[in-house]
Amino acid sequence: MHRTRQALAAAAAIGLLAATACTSETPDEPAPEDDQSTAESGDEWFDQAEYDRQLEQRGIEPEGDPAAPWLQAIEPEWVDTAEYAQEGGDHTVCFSNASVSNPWRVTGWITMQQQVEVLQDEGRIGEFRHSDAADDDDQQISDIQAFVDSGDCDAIIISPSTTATLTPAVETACASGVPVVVFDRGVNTDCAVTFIHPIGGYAFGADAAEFLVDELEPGSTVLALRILPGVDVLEHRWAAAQEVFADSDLEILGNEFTGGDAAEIKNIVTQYLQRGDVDGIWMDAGDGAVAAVEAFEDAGQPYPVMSGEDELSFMRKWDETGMTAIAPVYSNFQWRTPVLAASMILSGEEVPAEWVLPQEPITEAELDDYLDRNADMPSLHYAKFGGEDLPGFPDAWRDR
Amino acid sequence: MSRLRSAAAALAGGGTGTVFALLIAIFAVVAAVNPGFFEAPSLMAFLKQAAPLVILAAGQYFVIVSGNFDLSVGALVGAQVVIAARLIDGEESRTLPVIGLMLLFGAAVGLANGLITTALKVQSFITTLGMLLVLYGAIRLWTGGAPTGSLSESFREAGRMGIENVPLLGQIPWALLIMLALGAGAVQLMRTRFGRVLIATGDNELATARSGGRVDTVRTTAFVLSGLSATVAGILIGGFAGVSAQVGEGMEFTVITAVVLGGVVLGGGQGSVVAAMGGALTLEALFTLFNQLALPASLRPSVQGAIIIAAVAYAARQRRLTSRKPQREARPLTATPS
Amino acid sequence: MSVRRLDTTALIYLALLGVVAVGGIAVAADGGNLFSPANLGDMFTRTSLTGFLAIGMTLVILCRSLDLSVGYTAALSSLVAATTMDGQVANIPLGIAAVLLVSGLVGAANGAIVAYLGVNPFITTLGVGLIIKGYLDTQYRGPAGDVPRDFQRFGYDGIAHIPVSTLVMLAVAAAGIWFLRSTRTGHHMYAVGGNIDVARMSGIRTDRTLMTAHILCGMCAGLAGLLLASRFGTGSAEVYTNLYELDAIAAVVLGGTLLLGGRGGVAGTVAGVAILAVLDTVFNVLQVDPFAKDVLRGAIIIAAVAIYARRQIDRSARRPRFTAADAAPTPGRPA
Amino acid sequence: MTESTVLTMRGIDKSFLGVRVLRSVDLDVRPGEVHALVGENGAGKSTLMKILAGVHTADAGTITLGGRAVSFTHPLQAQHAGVATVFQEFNLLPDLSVAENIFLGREPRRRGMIDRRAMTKRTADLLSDLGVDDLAPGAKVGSLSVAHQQIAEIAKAMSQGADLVCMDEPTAALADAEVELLYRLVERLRERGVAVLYVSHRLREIFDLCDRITVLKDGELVDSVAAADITPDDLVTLMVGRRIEAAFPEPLPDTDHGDVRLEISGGGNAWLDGIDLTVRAGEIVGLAGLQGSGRTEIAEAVFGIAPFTRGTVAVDGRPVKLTGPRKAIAAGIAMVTEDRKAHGLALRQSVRANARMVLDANRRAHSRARVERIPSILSSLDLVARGPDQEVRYLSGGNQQKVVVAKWLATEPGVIVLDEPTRGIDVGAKHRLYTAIRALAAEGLAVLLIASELIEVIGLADRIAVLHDGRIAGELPAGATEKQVMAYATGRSPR
Repeated sequence: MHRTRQALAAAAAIGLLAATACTSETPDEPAPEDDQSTAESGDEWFDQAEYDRQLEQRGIEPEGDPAAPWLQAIEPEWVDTAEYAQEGGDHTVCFSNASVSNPWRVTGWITMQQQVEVLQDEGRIGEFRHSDAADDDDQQISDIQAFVDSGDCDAIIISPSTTATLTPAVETACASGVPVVVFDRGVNTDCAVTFIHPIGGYAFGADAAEFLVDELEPGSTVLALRILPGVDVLEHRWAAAQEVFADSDLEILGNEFTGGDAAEIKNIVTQYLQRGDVDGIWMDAGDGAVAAVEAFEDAGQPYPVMSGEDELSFMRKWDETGMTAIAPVYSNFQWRTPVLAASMILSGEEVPAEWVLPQEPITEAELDDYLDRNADMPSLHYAKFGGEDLPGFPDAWRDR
Repeated sequence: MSRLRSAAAALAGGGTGTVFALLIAIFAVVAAVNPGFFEAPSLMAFLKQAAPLVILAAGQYFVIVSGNFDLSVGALVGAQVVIAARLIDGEESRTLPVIGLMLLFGAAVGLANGLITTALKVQSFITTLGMLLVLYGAIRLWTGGAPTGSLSESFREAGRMGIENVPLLGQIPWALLIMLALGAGAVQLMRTRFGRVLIATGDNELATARSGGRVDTVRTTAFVLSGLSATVAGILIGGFAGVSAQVGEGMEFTVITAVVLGGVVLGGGQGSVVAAMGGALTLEALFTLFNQLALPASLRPSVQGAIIIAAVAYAARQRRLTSRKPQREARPLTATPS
Repeated sequence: MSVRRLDTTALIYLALLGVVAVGGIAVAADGGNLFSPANLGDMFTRTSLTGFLAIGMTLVILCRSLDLSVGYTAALSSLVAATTMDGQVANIPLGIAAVLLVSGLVGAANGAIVAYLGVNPFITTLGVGLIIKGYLDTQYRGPAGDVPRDFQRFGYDGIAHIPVSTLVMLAVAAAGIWFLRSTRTGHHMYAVGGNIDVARMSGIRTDRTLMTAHILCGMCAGLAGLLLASRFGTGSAEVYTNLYELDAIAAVVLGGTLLLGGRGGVAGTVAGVAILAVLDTVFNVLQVDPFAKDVLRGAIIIAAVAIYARRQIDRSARRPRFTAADAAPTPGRPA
Repeated sequence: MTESTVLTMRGIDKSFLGVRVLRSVDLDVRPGEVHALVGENGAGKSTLMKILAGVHTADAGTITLGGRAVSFTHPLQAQHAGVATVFQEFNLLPDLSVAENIFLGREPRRRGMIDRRAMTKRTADLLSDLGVDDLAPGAKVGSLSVAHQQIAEIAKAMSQGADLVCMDEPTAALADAEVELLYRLVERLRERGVAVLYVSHRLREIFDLCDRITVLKDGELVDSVAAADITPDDLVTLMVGRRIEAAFPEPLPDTDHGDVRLEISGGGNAWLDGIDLTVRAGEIVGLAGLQGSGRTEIAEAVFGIAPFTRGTVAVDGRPVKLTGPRKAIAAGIAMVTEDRKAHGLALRQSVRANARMVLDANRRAHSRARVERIPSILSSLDLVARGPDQEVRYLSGGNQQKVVVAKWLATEPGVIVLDEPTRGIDVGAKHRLYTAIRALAAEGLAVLLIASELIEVIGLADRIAVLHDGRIAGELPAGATEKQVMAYATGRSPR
């Protein structure tokens, strides 16, 4: 009796696994054998053409004033926005934010609010509404719909929480006739008047990987630390890195998901160090980079060659320790651009259809300069936030 | 003698035996994969990093054994680290006062959980779920979304440093010593009148009340202890790895899993604090094993889930059998001082 | 249904009215109108997703069980739907069928482990959730599959400001109410959650009842997955990060269903879902800081349950023999 | 037996833990007869009934129902065989309606759906059929009075189309007005040719209702007679019988009882009224009375569980407000509760843990010396266990009870309330407890003894207060006869 019940339970459990397994027979699934965590995901997220384009864009001199990188654009295709031009300056601009759930977004969000104040004082925009979806795609779809249905928005700015899933919502926003500005992550539609973003994830990942390849002896070992799977911007960085590492002589020890949790990062690095030498660390985002460095200190190992991000905690650590490192940048100043773009569109000025912002890593040479500029900023602040000239600086970013 | 027997009995039946067997099994595999793991430095590193979860497990044990849940510990750990960073803001001199403040805050959160649960008769699952949301939101409201400030070196000492150059062992982490101290404390506490009333409350609330037990008081105290353990865990984690926005996320589920893995029964009245801490250690060992085996990172949750269900199902079965199997020959109990 | 249960449900709808009223005033004070078609539509939309999950959750909670895996099941279902449909209108029925099958099986696994292996539901569903998570992280990286336009209408179209998804959700809710009221299995869930021994003594197959509850809960999560797929136009593994399961549980408890089982119902749950949705909309219209939202939600949930707890009836009511009135006058000092 | 019977039981034997509680008992119940099963508590009535209900299985003997030999291993089998039992603890779900409870698991269906209209209608019919007019099928059971809950229970039994309904102390929890209801119910059953096996202590009821009376004593059948052929007094004599002198320890010469330790004057609450009672040091006062007469309520009032709302209580001359167990314990009162599993023990904890529970829970009661005395207390009670670490759930009922007694003795109380201290424990353990109780009195404790087994009260008490319907009907000195006690308890004037 009892046994049969357990059998029954087991059967059900197996049934579950079987069923889930069979759903993976769909075409766009990778064959089971390449389920290696190292080989993982690269294939799916790698787009050769886009990769080449981004790497090329790194070399192109952007148009516009270098002092205001948030207004620069790489190879812009200017589009006429006369159709959206409106009289007066009392336009309501609505912003649907994916979330402010990590320091990078928090910093950017402050910058954006500061920029808005300026524009409002200049009388170029009126009310600024925003909604925050707390990383919930469905929530953000509702938020966007709410903006559209309210009919009060003269322009809608969207920072999608995920590329593919927000596409239909953005399309509805476009369909409503108001100008739509998309930034940070893209969507699978070009219906927006302008799509603002730095060069991109491939460039970020490649900057980091190339640096490691250049600085490390052939045969050195590299550990890749990633936040979580399935997020396109992050997957692109890793895909590019894999591409670069593939034709190098570096040995990739593994890639680990850390959730961006410092404790997890330190724990993982410590374990790898215990198993053998680690010469280089590649990270898909700077969160918790310091913890990785500390793991080496605590294990009494020499500092690795490292790629982090322009997060100050990491850059300060880098400065203290004098280690060999680079801070790839996913330009935080891009948070200024969308509101500026919106105000330009509403006054009929031309904007690039795809507004590609410069994205240059911070190297040893520029380190001190950026540290000085951000001397009294908190440690989870991003060096290239580009808000130094805004009236709120520095208090708005310092005393949140 | 009788204690020895009881220890044996405890290991034989229920989840307690299961968890230590599992721990040994896991360590065996780790040893096979990588004998180096058991050299002092890496073992110490393992224990250092496992300490916070073990301490959390001890705290959670008090709540669970008295028949409740505490889902708010993860958020509390995160909150404590952020509070520390913001208030200390790099000033060595502030370290101790702030730690004191954190302990007060942890106790206060526990007290709130306890009072809402006992006085307002809200199920602890809901109480602490609500507290989780409140803490998560409030702390970010306070810091504008991302942690600000920074920890002092002395604050980080506890979680990061240790007694250096010990023969054979190298570094003995403070975290390990704190863990052992608090663990011993927890075991002692369960031997006190409080501990006995606490577990009796989880077993039979009515009988305990009719014996004059302050049922609500001990349950509230359990929540306070859980809050304090979360504070200490926060101090150790913050010390171990510094501030990051994600500290503590999801820890509540990990720690409850650990405690249940230790054979502590949700619903109360059964299980030992040692086993609960053993469960935490086992879980950490499991994560280490995954890493040692270079198991695809994305696959690990599945294996973890399967192992936990299997272990708990096995323990549940064991319990059913022991409660069925005829008891050994009973004889008159001669006076043996306890 | 019995008088008392109607009481509770009525109370909850009163609470809903209260929230709507307060929200409306707050919004009006802010110069807006909570009852503008746009805002109403928004409110309704926000009920659908949590609604599906909460309806299923109600069934398992009535049986004194729990399901912490619904978020993962929904994510899995969205992918199953999108990858099966694969852009082909013809595949829509197949996709729906596949989703219901898979999600039902997940529920069956939960139910079997709880009912037959005697594992606590908290751990069971947490574990099954982890298993699915691992599968998703390994098999799907980010969005996959493609949902045909026609099916996206499910997530976007509306009839007179009421979204189709909400109508479907309400239909499912009605089905749930009917199921609990009019089928033996549904009715027996109250007995299983209320007192499993009495249920057994009455000849109820408690194991099967528990299984059914979990299977249906899984399928409701499947419906949630279909909704997600239709709104995303694709399947997304990421959604499990949103802790939908906790929202659902909160909604159920707000709806007056006892977390210890045996009392409550889907009608109340719908109100609970609505309360959360109204709050969301109000917070949005008022531009409440996202973190303040969490604080308020947490506080409101606790407060609501505390109020319900006040209304628990005393089970061991012994009929008094003497009231102070008919008591013989007692000489001496009162005690 | 030549005439037709619904039920025939032959040579039923049953033992628990080697103690024989039923010795080859025979029972015959005819269709449509109301058959009383009487005897003192412990005579075996309940066990016999539980065997019939499929809760216990007989060790030996045959059961024939409607001509078919049966043997039950599960209550459901008994139900299906047409035996419906109404136990004292109810089997109803408070959150469901009367109709839902009655048809639970057997809901009428139409096209696969529960047919609530039919369910309500059939419930209504059933109730009106039973002459119950004031019970709405839709009413939630949790909101009903005990009487109506009991009616619902009986209706549930009826709806199963039973031809034999067993009622265990059905009026125990009822007030007089409600008893009338029950009478009507039983009458209806009789009219419909349903046999009723009726267990009760209340002689009046038995003679009002029953056709035949079967008397059990010490697990044996004494006699089975037609109600018409016997007087109440003779029946009591039959129940009490010629006693094989039970080994009760000698009472102390009642001359030297000490000062008054417990004094209740004018005590009353929702269930009690005008209670005046004193217990002296070294004195054992027995509380006698039928189920629901207020015995347990007095104990609960004294221990602060359901406190007195009227009158005063003084311990050792000091007035005390007994608003809760902690207060009572602080005042030096101890209470061995009736239901030890629910109120007395933490079953999954060890003997040691349970024995020190009260000391652990009350700082003022706690002292190293007392804790160290526990093992000797346990061994003085001859506790039989694997060791101090054995979980109490594995102990026999008698030994569990010893643990409960021990945990209270550990507090060195001045007043001890014993509520059914020997319920469901074997004879050997009983005698240990008897001596223990005497010893306690000898040590100067005031003992308030509640026992439904008259023989215990009479054998142990120095003085007996007999309760009836919440009031003290009379006091009797030591050595009173059971007939005298029964007289007061059954609400008749003693002579």
